[in-house]
Parts: sequence; C-alpha cells; structure tokens
Amino acid sequence: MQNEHLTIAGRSYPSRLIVGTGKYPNFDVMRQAIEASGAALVTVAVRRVDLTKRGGESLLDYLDTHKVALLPNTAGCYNEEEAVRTARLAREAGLSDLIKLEVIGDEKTLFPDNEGLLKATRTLVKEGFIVLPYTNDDVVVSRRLRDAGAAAVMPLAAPIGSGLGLQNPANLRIILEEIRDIPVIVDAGVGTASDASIVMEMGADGVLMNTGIARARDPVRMARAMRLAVESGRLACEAGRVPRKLYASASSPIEGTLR
Amino acid sequence: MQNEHLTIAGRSYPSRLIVGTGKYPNFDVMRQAIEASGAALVTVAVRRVDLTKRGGESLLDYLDTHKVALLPNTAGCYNEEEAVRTARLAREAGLSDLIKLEVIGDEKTLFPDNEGLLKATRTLVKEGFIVLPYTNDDVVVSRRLRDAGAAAVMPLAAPIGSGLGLQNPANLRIILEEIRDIPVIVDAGVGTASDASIVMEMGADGVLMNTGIARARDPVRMARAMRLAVESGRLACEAGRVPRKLYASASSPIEGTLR
Amino acid sequence: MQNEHLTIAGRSYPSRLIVGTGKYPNFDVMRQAIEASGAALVTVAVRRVDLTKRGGESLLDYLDTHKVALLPNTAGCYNEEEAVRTARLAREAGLSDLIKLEVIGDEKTLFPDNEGLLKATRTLVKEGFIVLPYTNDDVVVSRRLRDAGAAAVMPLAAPIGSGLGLQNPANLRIILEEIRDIPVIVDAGVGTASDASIVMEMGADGVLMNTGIARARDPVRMARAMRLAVESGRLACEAGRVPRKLYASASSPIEGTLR
Amino acid sequence: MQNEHLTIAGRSYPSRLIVGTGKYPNFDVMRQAIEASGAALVTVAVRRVDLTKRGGESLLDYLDTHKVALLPNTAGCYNEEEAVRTARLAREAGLSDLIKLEVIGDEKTLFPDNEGLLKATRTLVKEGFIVLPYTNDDVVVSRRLRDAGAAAVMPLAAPIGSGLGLQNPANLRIILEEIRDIPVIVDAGVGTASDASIVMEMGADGVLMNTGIARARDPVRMARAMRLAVESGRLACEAGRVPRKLYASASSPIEGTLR
Amino acid sequence: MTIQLNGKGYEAPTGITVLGLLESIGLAPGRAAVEVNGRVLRREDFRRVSLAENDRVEVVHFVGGG
Amino acid sequence: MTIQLNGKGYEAPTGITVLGLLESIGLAPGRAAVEVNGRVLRREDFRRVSLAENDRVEVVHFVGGG
Amino acid sequence: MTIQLNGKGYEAPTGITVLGLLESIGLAPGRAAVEVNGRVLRREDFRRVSLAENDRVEVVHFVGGG
Amino acid sequence: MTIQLNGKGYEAPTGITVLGLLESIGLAPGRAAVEVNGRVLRREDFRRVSLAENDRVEVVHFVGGG
Repeated sequence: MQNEHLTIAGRSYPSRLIVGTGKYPNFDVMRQAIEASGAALVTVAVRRVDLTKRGGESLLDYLDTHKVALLPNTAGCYNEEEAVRTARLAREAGLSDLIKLEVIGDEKTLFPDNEGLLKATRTLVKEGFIVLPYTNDDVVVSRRLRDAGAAAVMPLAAPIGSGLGLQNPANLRIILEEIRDIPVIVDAGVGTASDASIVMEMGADGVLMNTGIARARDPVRMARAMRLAVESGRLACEAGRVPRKLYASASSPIEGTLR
Repeated sequence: MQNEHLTIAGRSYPSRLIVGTGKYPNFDVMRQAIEASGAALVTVAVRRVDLTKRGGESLLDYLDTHKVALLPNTAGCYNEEEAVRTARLAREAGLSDLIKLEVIGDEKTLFPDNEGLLKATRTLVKEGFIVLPYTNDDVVVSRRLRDAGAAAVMPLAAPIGSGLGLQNPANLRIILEEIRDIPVIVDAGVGTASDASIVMEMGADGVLMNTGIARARDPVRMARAMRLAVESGRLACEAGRVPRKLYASASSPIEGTLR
Repeated sequence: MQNEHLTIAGRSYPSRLIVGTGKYPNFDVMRQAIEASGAALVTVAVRRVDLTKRGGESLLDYLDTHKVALLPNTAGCYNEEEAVRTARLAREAGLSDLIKLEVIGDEKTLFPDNEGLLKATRTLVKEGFIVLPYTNDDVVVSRRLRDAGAAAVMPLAAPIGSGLGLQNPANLRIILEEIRDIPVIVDAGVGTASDASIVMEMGADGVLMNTGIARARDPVRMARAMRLAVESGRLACEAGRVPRKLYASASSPIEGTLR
Repeated sequence: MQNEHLTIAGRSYPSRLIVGTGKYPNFDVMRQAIEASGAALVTVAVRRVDLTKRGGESLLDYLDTHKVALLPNTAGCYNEEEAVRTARLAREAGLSDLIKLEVIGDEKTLFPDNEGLLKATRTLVKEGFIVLPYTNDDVVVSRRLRDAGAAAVMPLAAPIGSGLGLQNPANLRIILEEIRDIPVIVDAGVGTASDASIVMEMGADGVLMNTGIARARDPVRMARAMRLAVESGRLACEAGRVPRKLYASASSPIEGTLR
Repeated sequence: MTIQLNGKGYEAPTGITVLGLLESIGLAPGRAAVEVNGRVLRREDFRRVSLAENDRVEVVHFVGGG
Repeated sequence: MTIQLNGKGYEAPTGITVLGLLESIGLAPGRAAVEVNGRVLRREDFRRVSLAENDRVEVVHFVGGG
Repeated sequence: MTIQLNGKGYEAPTGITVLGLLESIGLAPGRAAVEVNGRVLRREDFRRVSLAENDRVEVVHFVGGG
Repeated sequence: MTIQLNGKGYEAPTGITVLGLLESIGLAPGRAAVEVNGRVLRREDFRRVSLAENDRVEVVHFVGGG
C-alpha cells in the first residue's frame, strides 16, 4: 500500500479524497472547501444551460483546473441511453475521458440500476472512456464491472446524501478482498470524518463525497476534517492495527510496583 | 470549541492527544512515535529501580521534556493507599503535580475501583496534585470526581489494551453533556484511528492511548494516523455534521437533466 | 398485520418460519427439528440420484408431507438455464408449482446473480410457477422481481450459512417500505434466535433458515428457539414498541416517595 | 443451564421474566399483560398512601398473589438511608424478604449510586433481606455486591425506560463470565422482544422490564412477545449457536447438481 | 391531638392506635406498612401501639412500579 | 444398449421404458423426476416413453437442502 | 427559423452555425457541449456545423454535482 | 549495616546518606524518587538524610507506561 496517491487508469492523483461541487451555500465556500479538502479530482454534473439566466457566474470560474481534474458524472440518468448520452456530452464539455457513471434505479434511494450500469459501462469502455461506476455493495456486480473494463468500482457506503456512514462492513470487506487490480473507491453516504477513516482503514483506495462536506454547518472546516480523516485512515490501514480482545492488557509493566 | 489546544488546570497543551510510553519494541521507536503523534503530554509509570540492571538505558534519555510534559500514572495500584503513595513518589521523581490516577478494581479488565478512586482523588487534590482520574463510563462517578476536584475526567472507551474502540456511545454522550467545566479525556481502548475520531467527534476534549500505537505493526505510522484522527475528529465536531437520513438526497441538481 | 399465517400466492401457511433440510447430523434429528420449528414449508434440493447407493434412506421418508409442504430450491445453479431446468425437474418430482429460485453469482459468498435471477423469474412465472426468489438486499432488484411476477421476495440477511444476522437494517427497512403487496421473507444469514426476531420486528413476513438450526449444537432445541423467536418478533412488531430515548424515564411514580 | 426456572436464594420461579406494574394505561390492561407475560415475580413500588383519594382501586386488587410473588423496589431513593427505610417498610407491607434495591445516583439517567448501593446491600443482607440490587454494567461493582451477599445482581442494559436495548455487550459478557454463583438478571432498558432475547442468548439468567411492555402500543401483545423472547433466547443459549463466518457455506449439497 | 401523617398535620383522637388510624383513613391493615417516628412497625403491633401528639407517622402501601 | 445416465454410461435393455429404468435402479417413480435429452418428462409419461441408444437421461430426486 | 433548443422553441437566423448560436446565447464555446438531433458534436465542429429548421439542439455545461 | 532496599536486604556503609546510596547504585539523583520508612523524601533532602540499620528504602524512577 502506498499512502498518498490514488492511481486510476495509469494516472496518479495526489489525494485519495474526491469531492463533489453540489449543494454548497455558494461558489466561494465551495472553492475554499475544495482547497481545504486537498482533493485532486472533483465531480461535476452535466446540465442544460439555463437560457433564462444569462451571464451569471459559472461553476468553472471557481475551479482551478490546473490543480483539480474534473470528473463529470451522469447523475440523474435512469437508463443506459441517458447515461451514455450524458457521458458523451461530458467528454466534449470537459475534453477528458473520465466519467463517473451513474445509472439510477430508484428515486428515493438513488440506488443504482446495476443491469443498466453494466451495459453503459461496456458501451463507454469501448468508446475509450475511463469509467468509474457508482454501484452498491454487491461483489457480483463489482466483479462484472471490473471485467467490463471499469477503471475503478465505486460502491456506496449508504444512500447518497444520507450521512449514515458505512452500513454493511461485511460486504465492503468482501469487495475489497475480491477486487484487487483496480481501485475501490467508496462513493456516497459518508456523514462525518470517522465514516471516511473507517472505510480507508478497511483498505479502500479512496473516498468520494459531496453532501457530507457541502451541507455541514461549516463546510470548509469539514473539508479539512475529511482530508485528515482520509489520510489518517490510510495510514492506520498501512500501520496495521492491534487485534481486538475482550479483556485488558496492561500498558504499564506489572513488575516493580510498590506493594 | 477551540481546535488545537487542550487546557488542563489552566495549562494549555498544543495537542489533544496524550500518548503512553509502554510496550514499544524499543526506546527509539517510542521516541519517533511520540514525535509523530505530536503529543505534548506523555504518560509514564513509576516503578522500583531494578538494582540488577545498572547503567542501562533510561526512558528519560528518549523523552525530550522540553517538548513533552510528563504525566506519571499510578498503574498497577489496587487501592487508595498504593495510589496515593505512588503519586507522591511520582511528584518527587518528576517535580510536577500532574498525576494520572488509576485505582484498579479488577485484574482481568483493569476496570477502576471507583470508590478507592474517589478517595484517592480527594486526598491528592488536598495535597495540591492536578488529578486526572482514569475511570469507567459512569456519569455518577464522573460527576463526583469533578466535585472532588479532579482536573479532568478520563472515562475509558473499552478495556485498557483491548483495542475495541468505544463500546457505549450513549454513556459517553451522557458524560459529555454533564461534565462541561473540566475536560473529558477518553482514556483506554482505542484500537485504530477511527476509534479516536469517533470520540472526538462526539465532543471529547482529548484522547489518551498507548497500546493502539505501541503495538501496531508500524507504531510510528500509527502515531501519525492517530494525530490526524484526533485533529480530524475535533474539526468534524466543530464543523457540525449533516443529519442522518434513511433515504437519499441528490448531490447533483434534478433540474436540467436530459430526458 | 395478522400474526400467525404466512400467505403466499393465495395459499396460507400456519407458520412464518420456513426451514431447510440440509446439513443435519442425521435424518432423525432433522425430523424432530422440523417438528419443533413448527414450520409448514420446508426447502429441499434437487440432485441426481446417486446410482452407487441403492436402497438407502430417503429424505422423504422423514418428512410428513401432510403437515409440511415442500419448497424445492435451485441451489447450486449459476445461470438462468440451470435454474429453469432444475425448477422444471423439481415440479415433476414434487408435483407442486412452488420454487425457491436461486441463481448464484459467486461461489464464496453465494450472493445472487440478480440479472440471471430476473430472467429466470420471468421464464418460470410464464410457466405457471410460484416463484420465491432468493436475492440480496437491493430494493431496485426486489421491485423488479415483484414486477416480474415473483410471489414473494426473499432478501438475505447475510451470506448463506454465515450466521452473521442482519447486516444492513437500513436496506431491509427500505425494502419493507417499498414491497407491500407480496411477502418479504428474509432468507439466509440467521445465526441465532434474536437474528430472527429482529427482522420480524422490522416487519418481515417470514424467515427462511437452514444452517442456523441444523448446525447448532442442539438442532432440535434451536428449532424451538427459532419458532418462538419468529412468533415473538411478529408479536412485538404488531404490539408497537416504545420509542428509544437517550435518557431515563422512571417506571415507578415520583410522587409519594419518602424523603 | 436449565431452561424454565429462575432460582433466587433457593426459591424457584417458573419464569425467567420479571415484570413491573407501573405506567400501564390502567389496572385491567396491567393484569392482562402480566398474565400474558407469564411472569412469576412482579415489581411494585412503595409510596405514601394518598389521603385525598379514599376508596379508590388498589394495585393489589389486580394482582393474583397466589400466582405471582411481589418484588418491592426502592425506586426513587437517592441514598442508603432512604433505601433501607423503604425496604423495611416494604417488608412489612408485603410480608416478604425480597427487595429490588435501587439507590439512584442521577435524576436524568437514573443510574445507580454504587457506593450507596453497596452499603445498603450490606445493611439489608444483615437484616435478613433477599437483596436484588439494580446496578450498572460494572463487573467490579457486581463482584462486590455478590461478596456483600446479594442474592442476584441486576445490571442494566440501558437507562431505565430508554428502550435502547443492550448498549455494552462486552461489559455484560464480562459480568456473565465473572458472576457464576448467583443469577445475573438484566434490569432496565429493554425496548422490544429481541432486546430480551439478545441478553438471554448471552447467558443472562433473567430479564426485568416495565416500560417496554407497559408503554407499548398494545401492552398485552408485547407482554406475550416478551415471554416468548425470553424463552427463545434461553433456548438458543442452551442450544449453542453456529459460529459467525464472513463467507457463505452452502446449505444444499454441492455434489449431484446438474451441469 | 395533631400528628404528622405522611408529612402533613392530621387531627386524630388522643390515644388512637395505629390500627385505629388505618381504619379512620379507610385502609385495610393487611395492605399498609407504618413507620412511627422513624421506626417501622411490625404489622402485629398495629393494634398495640398508640400514637401521641406530634408523632411523625408514615403510612405507605404498594403502587405500580418497575 | 448404452445410455448416458446421470452423466455416465449405463447398460440398459434395448427399448426399456423410463419406468423400467427407474425400477431397475430401485427407485420409486413417485419420488423421482426424469429428463431425457434435455426435456423434462411428466410423471405420467414414464410408462410410455422408451429410451434409445445414447439417450442422455437425468434422474433426480429431493435431498436435504436450504 | 425555429429550432428546438433545450426542449423549447427558439428563433434563430437561418443557417446559423452552432458557434453562432452559442455566441447569441452568451456562452463561451469552451465551456459547453452540444448535441444536434441526438448526435454529440466535437468542439472543433462548432464553427462548421449549420443548423436547420426544427433541429433539436441540446446545449449543456457543467454545474455543481456530486 | 543492612537496609531493606526495594524489598531486599542491601549492605551499605553505616551512616550513608540517601544521595550516597543513589550514587552507590549508579543512579542520577534527578531521576529517582525515594521513600524511607513509608515517607517520601523531597529531592533537596537526599543530601541531608542519613540512613540507619533496617531502614526500609524504596527507590523508584519512571519507566514506560500508559
């Protein structure tokens, strides 16, 4: 395990934390939070230009694309066709092959439609995209995504924006044991710093989050917390934790006490 | 909440992490780990000099007491008298009034004897000690320790050296709501980085640990992880986490999707 | 909610507990355990007759099919074709349309291949089967199985035979809120009695288990425990539990105490 | 382990469930719930007679003391003296030596004052009482209560009336391993049926509850659920559960599948 | 005479026994316990013990509790 | 003639029916299901259907499973 | 002529190029992607491609998202 | 003379001071604490206090602990 860099499809990013750009109080807070997070990859959504609002500020005015690479998503797509179409538009808008692929299967949970996701992954891989699919914690699906050419798999910790933290450690552990040749990036559901360290300690290669930072009371401070949490969790994973025991083990020597 | 400093009895320490000095592979690893941890307070035990081993290396040769203050403990004491006697010797050995007070009630769990602990606290407070009592997660006892003049209360997360992490979040939450005038420092049971961030996120003022670092596969790296975890947890506490919800909340806007 | 009966495809079974017939020490223990469990539906597997072992005892000698209905499974099938073929054979062997449909996607976890499962469900529903598909805790898949005509959905609590109990309560809760017109039967992963009551309390319509009973030290006693656990969980669900609170609420009146 | 009877100080009670008599909608529901619970011991509080309400119904009119024995408590007592005085009055009121001893140390949590509890236990044991002390989950205190002559120890699962269920399984496990000569009865905090089965499965000798039944939407039904839960948990404990594993273990044979 | 009954002043006939007091307040003696001036009485003594001016008397019984 | 029975070669009299086969291997017809060349037979056809050289025959029954 | 721009009717000069359209709606061409009749255009083609009556045109850009 | 040093008999010159004792066992006085007959000494008294036959002396220092 190497600490600081996250390598996706041969490109190395100097942070294991990927952050979103949605739901901030304003663009300025977003800019500061992204800087505090240390993220080198930031997700963006693809949406129709609103013709009724001309000349307003644009997201890209607040992102220093020399420092952070854009990772467009296909959020809001409910089938293969929409997702593929959105990915193609994203490629032209950003001049990059990276795509965070979402094919949503349910409006209330925003859980993925894994069947559509697999099809879209196959199509986009053939077109040369670097596909990072958002999926749930199903090792069967993760393996198929990998076999379909995904550059990483991105299982959720909990529903998008729920802030629940990792709901099924057993399933994540199983995925981490099975998927060893491409990164496993936990995407969605992180609510606070320890939620991020927990998945990094288990061996995840990275964490992607948006709401947990953007909707915190103080997003910039939470971004710093998340940065440290991801680093901390990674270090702890590498350092090899002590085993768990039901009973105590003294830290101070037993010999030489006064009696 | 102020982030970086931990104030005990009017003295300010530039780290919220307190680390022990026991159970390291050797003194050199200990020295490096303490430095990596950023701790400003380190615990030491008081033991009889071993007359059969003259001229060996001494713990203090490896501690830079200009950078870290010593916090002697009364580990291994099973009643008030032993603990008070050990505290008095510690004061002469270290020329400082700080004492981590342990009165142990059970050999297998190293859980405290709270009755003896309270008595020893009262005695030592009268003698001018700054008493930091190690106790369990019982709010009734914590309040009495505070009322007896303890400079902080130090409830355990789990048995000493067990690495189990916080076992009873409800009890810690109750203590944190009740004890607001002196620091609450979680002492014992931390196994990995997220264990430390979890208690800091809940509002603990500090964390004390030994085994979690000293017995990690790579203690120096784990020390760094713990430093970041404590900072991260504190920041997250201050930043105000998002609420937990069962269902999802989209991070990307719903308007403007292609359909 | 009605307590005792489980209704599947218009047929009513006088127990909400479904038990397996595999992995018992011997047929006699199995027979006693099934009786102790009170189950009205028992699963069986379909396997080639072993021509080298003539005249041995047969499973059916130990099942009183006047008391329990057989629910053949397609365990061991790794694709739609195998599962459909096995289901058809099962129908002829048992002269019943009930089928517990398994399409396995992974040997180590025995997690389902949901894509194959959906296809096999559609095929078998057309052929008149009453299809009870074993699946994971993915609400998107559960809804599609229902829409494909499944007579129930059977999400797992944890991997088959793992004994871990419910790993993701949030996901089960979501499925229970969404799937209201056909039964939700939790299948697999139950390790002890409380694991069964927990899912029943959440509102599951039934529980299916095998290893938890068959491999207990005393299978007959565990079968009785499971029977009571399912009844108990169902009753508690209907009775409406008290809300959770962090602080106490006295059970004895405060007025009239001696002071 | 013997299933059905709970033996305290040489007397045998035909149920491991002890229930309270407070907080019911009315006496009639209470009477039915107690009957449904199967309890053989019911707790009652000791309070001043209200001189302004003459001739009203009395609790005892609704308790069949041929079927259930009374276990008076010292709820609401905040020190040794109050508790001892209340116990002595209870003995005269009920003509029985049984006392559920409570010495409360905190109004919000109703957590015990263990120091006062120990003193009161010693006093009452000398006076011939059969003392069942309500305490927290501290093995050091439990051992001292036993050594002081308590007839059982009654650690809490969670704050009285909180409905949180067992908060610290490690601490209960430690108590159960240490206290083997007198019963360990889990008292307080049970919210629903599985909460009761969980502690019974761990090896508790009994469970005492009040709010969980009395304040359920349907107390009588919840009482029945609790009765089955206690029996179920006890049976599961005796039956010896399967070990937990991360991965699956097939219930159906692997040989003989169609391929 | 006036006694302190359950914390409040109470007028009772001079020399009344505990049993008499219980009857006067409508309480079956088999369901109450009585403390006089801090000392708990045995039930068989209710008939025998007379109360005096200013006695502090507590009369308790069982109520619902957990 | 030789048929493939449950994946292995098996010698059977020419023209044997499925019912005859089941009897010859000691199996009650009410407890087995039979597939011949990939097609599942109805139980009432066991008596009627004759097997031919090289037929692939699967005979299955219920065993313990979960 | 009328085109369908982002799902709504939009009046544009006959024969306008995609680049012209972007300019007319005040959008920097480097920050938008354009789909015409379901086909995504390469950015270097914005100058070259002219629009015709009833063309369905989608103009998208990046917004905040997660 | 013989003193009890850390629980064991120890031969020391008659009238030795605590400081002398520490030197004889090779211990820097700044790193030890000393108890004589159950009373903890101030460090500044090491030079002044002489030991007598059978004195119970405890010499402690800091070691690694948690």
